[in-house]
Amino acid sequence: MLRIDHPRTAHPGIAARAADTDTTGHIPAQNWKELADAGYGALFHSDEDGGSGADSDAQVAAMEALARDCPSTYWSATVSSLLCAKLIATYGDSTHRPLLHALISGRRLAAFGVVETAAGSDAGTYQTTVRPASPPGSAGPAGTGFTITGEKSRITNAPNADLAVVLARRERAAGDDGPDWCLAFVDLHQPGVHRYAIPHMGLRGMPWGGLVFTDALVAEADVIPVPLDELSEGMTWGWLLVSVAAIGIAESALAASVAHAGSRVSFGRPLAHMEGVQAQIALSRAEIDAARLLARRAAAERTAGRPARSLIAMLKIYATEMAVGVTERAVQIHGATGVTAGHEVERLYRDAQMNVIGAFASNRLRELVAENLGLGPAVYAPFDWVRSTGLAQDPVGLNGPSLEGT
Amino acid sequence: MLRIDHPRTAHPGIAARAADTDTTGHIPAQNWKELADAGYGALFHSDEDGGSGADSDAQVAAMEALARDCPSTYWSATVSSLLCAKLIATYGDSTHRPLLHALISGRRLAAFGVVETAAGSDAGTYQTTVRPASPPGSAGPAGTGFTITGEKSRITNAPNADLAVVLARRERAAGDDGPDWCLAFVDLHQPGVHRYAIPHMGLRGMPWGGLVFTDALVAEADVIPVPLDELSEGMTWGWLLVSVAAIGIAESALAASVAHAGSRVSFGRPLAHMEGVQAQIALSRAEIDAARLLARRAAAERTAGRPARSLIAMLKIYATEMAVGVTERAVQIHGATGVTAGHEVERLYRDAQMNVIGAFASNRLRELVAENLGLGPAVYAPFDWVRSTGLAQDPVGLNGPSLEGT
Amino acid sequence: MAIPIITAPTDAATRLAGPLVPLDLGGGGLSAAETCELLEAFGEGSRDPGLGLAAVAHAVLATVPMRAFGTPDQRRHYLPRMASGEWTGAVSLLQTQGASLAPTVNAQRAEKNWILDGTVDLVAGAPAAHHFLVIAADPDGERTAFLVDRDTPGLQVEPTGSGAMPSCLWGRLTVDSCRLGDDAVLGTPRAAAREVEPLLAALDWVFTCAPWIGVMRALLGDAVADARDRHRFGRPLAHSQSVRLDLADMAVQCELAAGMLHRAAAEFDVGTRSGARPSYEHAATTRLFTAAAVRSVTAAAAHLHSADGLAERAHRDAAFFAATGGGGEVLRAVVAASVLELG
Amino acid sequence: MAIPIITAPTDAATRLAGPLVPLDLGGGGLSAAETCELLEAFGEGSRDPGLGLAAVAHAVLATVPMRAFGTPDQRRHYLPRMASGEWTGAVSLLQTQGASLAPTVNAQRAEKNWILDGTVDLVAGAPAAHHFLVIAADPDGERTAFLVDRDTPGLQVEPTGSGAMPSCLWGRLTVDSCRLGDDAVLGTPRAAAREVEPLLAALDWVFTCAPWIGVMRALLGDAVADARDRHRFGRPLAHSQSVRLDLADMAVQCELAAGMLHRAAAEFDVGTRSGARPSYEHAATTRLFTAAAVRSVTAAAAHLHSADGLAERAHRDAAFFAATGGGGEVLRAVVAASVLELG
Repeated sequence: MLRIDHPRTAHPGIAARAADTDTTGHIPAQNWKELADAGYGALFHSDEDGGSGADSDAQVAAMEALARDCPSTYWSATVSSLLCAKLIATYGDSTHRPLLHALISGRRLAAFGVVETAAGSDAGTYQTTVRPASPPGSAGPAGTGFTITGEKSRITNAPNADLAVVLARRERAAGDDGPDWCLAFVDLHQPGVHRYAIPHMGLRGMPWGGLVFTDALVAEADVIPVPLDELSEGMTWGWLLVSVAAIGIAESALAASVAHAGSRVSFGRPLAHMEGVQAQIALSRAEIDAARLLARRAAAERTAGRPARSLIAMLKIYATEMAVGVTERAVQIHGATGVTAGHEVERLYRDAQMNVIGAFASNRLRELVAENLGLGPAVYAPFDWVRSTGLAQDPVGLNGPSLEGT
Repeated sequence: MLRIDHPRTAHPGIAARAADTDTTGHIPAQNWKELADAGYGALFHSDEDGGSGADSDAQVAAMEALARDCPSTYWSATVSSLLCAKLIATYGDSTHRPLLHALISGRRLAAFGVVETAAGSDAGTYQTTVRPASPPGSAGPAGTGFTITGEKSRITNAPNADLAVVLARRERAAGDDGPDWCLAFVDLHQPGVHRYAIPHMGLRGMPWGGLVFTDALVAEADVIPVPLDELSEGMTWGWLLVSVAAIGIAESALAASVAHAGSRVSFGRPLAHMEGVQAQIALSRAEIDAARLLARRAAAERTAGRPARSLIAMLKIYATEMAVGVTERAVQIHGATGVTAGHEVERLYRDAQMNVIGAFASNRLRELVAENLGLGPAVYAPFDWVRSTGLAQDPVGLNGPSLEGT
Repeated sequence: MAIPIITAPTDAATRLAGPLVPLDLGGGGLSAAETCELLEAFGEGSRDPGLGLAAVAHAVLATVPMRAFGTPDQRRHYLPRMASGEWTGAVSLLQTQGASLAPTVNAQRAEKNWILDGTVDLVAGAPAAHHFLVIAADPDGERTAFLVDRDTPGLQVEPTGSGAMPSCLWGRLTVDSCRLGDDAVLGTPRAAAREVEPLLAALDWVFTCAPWIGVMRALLGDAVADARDRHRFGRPLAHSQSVRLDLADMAVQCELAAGMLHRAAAEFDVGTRSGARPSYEHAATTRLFTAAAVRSVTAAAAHLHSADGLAERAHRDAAFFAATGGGGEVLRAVVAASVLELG
Repeated sequence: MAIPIITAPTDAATRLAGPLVPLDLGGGGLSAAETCELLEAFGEGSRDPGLGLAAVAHAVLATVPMRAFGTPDQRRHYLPRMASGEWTGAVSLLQTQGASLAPTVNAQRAEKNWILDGTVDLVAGAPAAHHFLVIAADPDGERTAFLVDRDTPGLQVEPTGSGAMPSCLWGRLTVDSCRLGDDAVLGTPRAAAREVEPLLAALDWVFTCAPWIGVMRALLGDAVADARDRHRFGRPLAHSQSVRLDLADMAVQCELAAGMLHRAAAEFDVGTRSGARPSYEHAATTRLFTAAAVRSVTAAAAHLHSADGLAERAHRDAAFFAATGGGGEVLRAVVAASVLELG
């Protein structure tokens, strides 16, 4: 019999510590050591970038396996060694090799600073700006570097990362007609950096919070002008990361449900013999498979360097909402056990919702898919078209206006 | 314009402390004082029972208003002053008048001890037993009272209640052909009682945990033989309680969504102008209304003493699952804000799931509704009917068995 | 329109033809709530969503605007014959949603007359109708409601087929330089947007749900009977937990939708007593919720093979029901407009 | 069965008639994966779920069991003519789900013959078929697969109407003391439960999804075109966010279902190379998922009025699709049996 099996646990130690990681809100050092020993980060990168060059199926399998073991650890590690490292590999140059290797090997941890406090994923509202450390023509020595000022919020790894890859505006000198935006690789161990943690419902072990830059220094080589459009292709690594997190969480929730259904006896029979439970399990099985198959296909396209933005957007929409449904079913199958703090399913239920919120929200991605279907870009108009139609007004009753107020 | 408005906040102080109540896992004393001052518990009881005899619409409105203000406080207070007090009013006698008044006025707090650790709502597995303090014929003075032994778990108010209404088996003397079951009103401030708390995902302010009775004493008048069947009608007060909690939670989540959508600007326009957000809000509005209308109808039937078991079961199924959907939409509308610990919507999302689990689970209730539709009682058979049909076997591939294993 | 209206005016036919016509005009004098119950029972008994819609189109959509906004002459002229079933009134389901769709009939003022030109499709009951309620737009976009008799010169009625609800006979109306006097105007000229249109929308949203409540109950009854009779895996379907859970959910949806309907219908009665207005939000949420309930109940029932094919027909008609009344897009926008205080 | 099979054997017809018949027997020699692509394209191009099902019934359900379990004589006799479109094979959709429904045809051993009695309904392609794949049960319940030619004495074929999928011609088969030799047995006698039945079930679950993938793509294409052309509230539908979100979800469902289908189909090919068996769990989850996807895509499309009525037909046929292949109850039980290691 042929079975392309879904990944089982790959890091038993990390899995065993997952509940504690959630409770304490802290990823144990031993987790990092085990990931480094396993060469987790290297899988995502080619030999020439210092990786081990796994194929895309193996990458997705490794990601899912870690997500199953501990979603918080997965998020933290993968944001750094996949998303941030890919951005550095793509936009950096040879001077960034040591940095890249440090992230891939897990010696250093990176955060990806995009979102600001004003309005989620709407770049138009972002204020963080990179400017020359000494403005050209000022008293100081020109051209020795840049400073960055602004606040990034709701950033994975912000509280403890060594480095941030930051999306920022560029203050351009006259005659500089390069892009309005840049990526800045910012050392977070310096005086101009303040950080804070934000407590969060799920993925509690994952460090999350804000970075406040006040004239923090950035070396000239670490400021890379990038058009915003182009960067959005790089962000699809993030969507893929989130999608696989959702799939791993859903698979863990299903595994727990199967185990519980097989052992829990109610009214004289194991839950597994109840069709209501079977229906929930069968549906979860089908939905997770559908998401995983799309994830493999999307990852293969993305890894091969083909445009996969719409496909990965579809994946992110489906996989994250699917996982919420699957964990919800798992809680129901577990009954009160499933809402007891410290139980795996209780944790997975909280974790699942984080993936829907993380990176671009579902409806933003649906808009992107719609545009790709040929519907043109989203066209906004103020919502003022209902009342003029004669709808949205209370009608008269049966006897008409004559009796009103009587 | 006619609007039968849904209840707004009734207890601003309790609402203002709701986030703290969740964080600390403790209901402030001030909440109890304000509820007592408002005469909350009295609403559910007739004048002759010491209540204020509100009509059923007013009862539901008061319940929902408190559930909107603080779901944890609502659960704790309503389990005691509605569910437990109704059981005492129904099954107790004049000697229990002081007890009833104490619960109604909020001077004492009660827990309803039903579920045991072995298997949720399957009474067949329950072990807790009431027996004569001194078996007839033994050395001690006969007939002076009873003892209770056993463990009840996942009980609201267990950690801090003054009194428990406990479902227990009766150890019957020869010749006693009364029911196998009884309700015992057990004073929890005595040496034979041990209690523990169980941390839980949502409704964190609600005390929840277990009661361990080891030959705890119960007065003779406080042990009331009751047939199990009959008791199930009493439990519908609990289902109603849970359903209204769900409706209040959903209404609060919708109110928060409407406020957020009106104020949050993304891509240059308030969220409220986005059709995707409008669709979620319209759907939530319709679903909450549907649940509330059914709740009012069911409560009117129940309060009038008419059989309403199937109707309340339908309500519990729908309202609790509806609230999970509504809070999920609220989290999505809020984005990252909605998963930040301490935010109202983050709390409501966790709270909503507790109602699905609380009291009878949804599928158990669906079985009850199905039976009421005329499908007969649930008939269990081991799940062994698939394989013999020729299904559930891996088929051969295109070339049939001839090439297998080559 | 068919059976309930066109048959000889028996008591039953009269009851269904004119429940909302006042007693002194020969009608049933029922309240809105009672009319809903009647329509629910008709849907359950007839097992035909199309006939139910036909009854609503005549007895509610064509009748109530005339009762509410008609002049005494209009009321005396039309309502008694509508109540007896002698005359049938018809309305287009494309004209019950205000101007959310662009108006397709133009009205021009010519001295003391109005000249109507245009076409209206999806007119429920058109082939057998005696008169039509038609909304037409001025050159400057203001809309007026007209009562157009079938024998008006320039009016053409053409029966149209329909994939869904075939027993509600459908037609297309063409008006070609159709000349009408002021006595054909229903309500205030150029004020349909605040008089007849909100009423028509709310009536459509609320009352078309009523026969469906009955149809859903019939589907549930069939499904219960079916589950007791049929076997799968050698066991009666009634022993199958998934069947039981599905039937329970069907029952829940029926109860919830009925509750929504009864609130919205009762507000039309409260209005008649207190002068307070029915809530358009409640009307729209009722339709939004009921359309979803109908979809889920018919989908659950669709794999059953009821004797007369009700499950198949209902599944087909449910899609039609969900798409009319403005469909989800209009209903969601209307509810959101109310809740968000925008729009 | 109609168009693709019954027309003169053009290239296209031949390709659709015998894609899975090996090249040396005159067929297309396609892999299972390639056949799925062909059927997807046929569904999208024909815009007709019924025709797609007709093609699957003949080219997959009637063909593959013969290819897999047929004797060399049976293969040489039937397959070349089936591949050319000269002969059509037919199968009842009530016999592709093992014995989850009680068998309706009995087989008695009489010396060297088998005597078949009984009736089978819902035979896809029956009116035009040359032969039938029929499963019959021994008195002791063991089941055997038979190839029954249309001209066999005692066999009667009666066309039956169908509300759904009308272009897949349907019929009822009655066998009355129908005498068959051992050469009519497909596979091992009394072993259908472990040979032909699991294969038929998996083929049904997987391959009937393929034309639907094409139909869903056609619906999506129509919906996109429609959103660009039509207006509501004076704005193009393509500007409506709810329309955009719905279309995005339709696209997502198409991609997901296609991914499920391609995995399950490919396993039939892996099997041909390595001897490994396709997974019944994957086959059942594919059908379970695709039926839900089809339901949601057709429901979303149902309020559109495509030129040829595809949206209406697809919505009607979707319910049929969801109810066959065992329907949700059988599929869920099968998947649960695998995942829970019970059943």
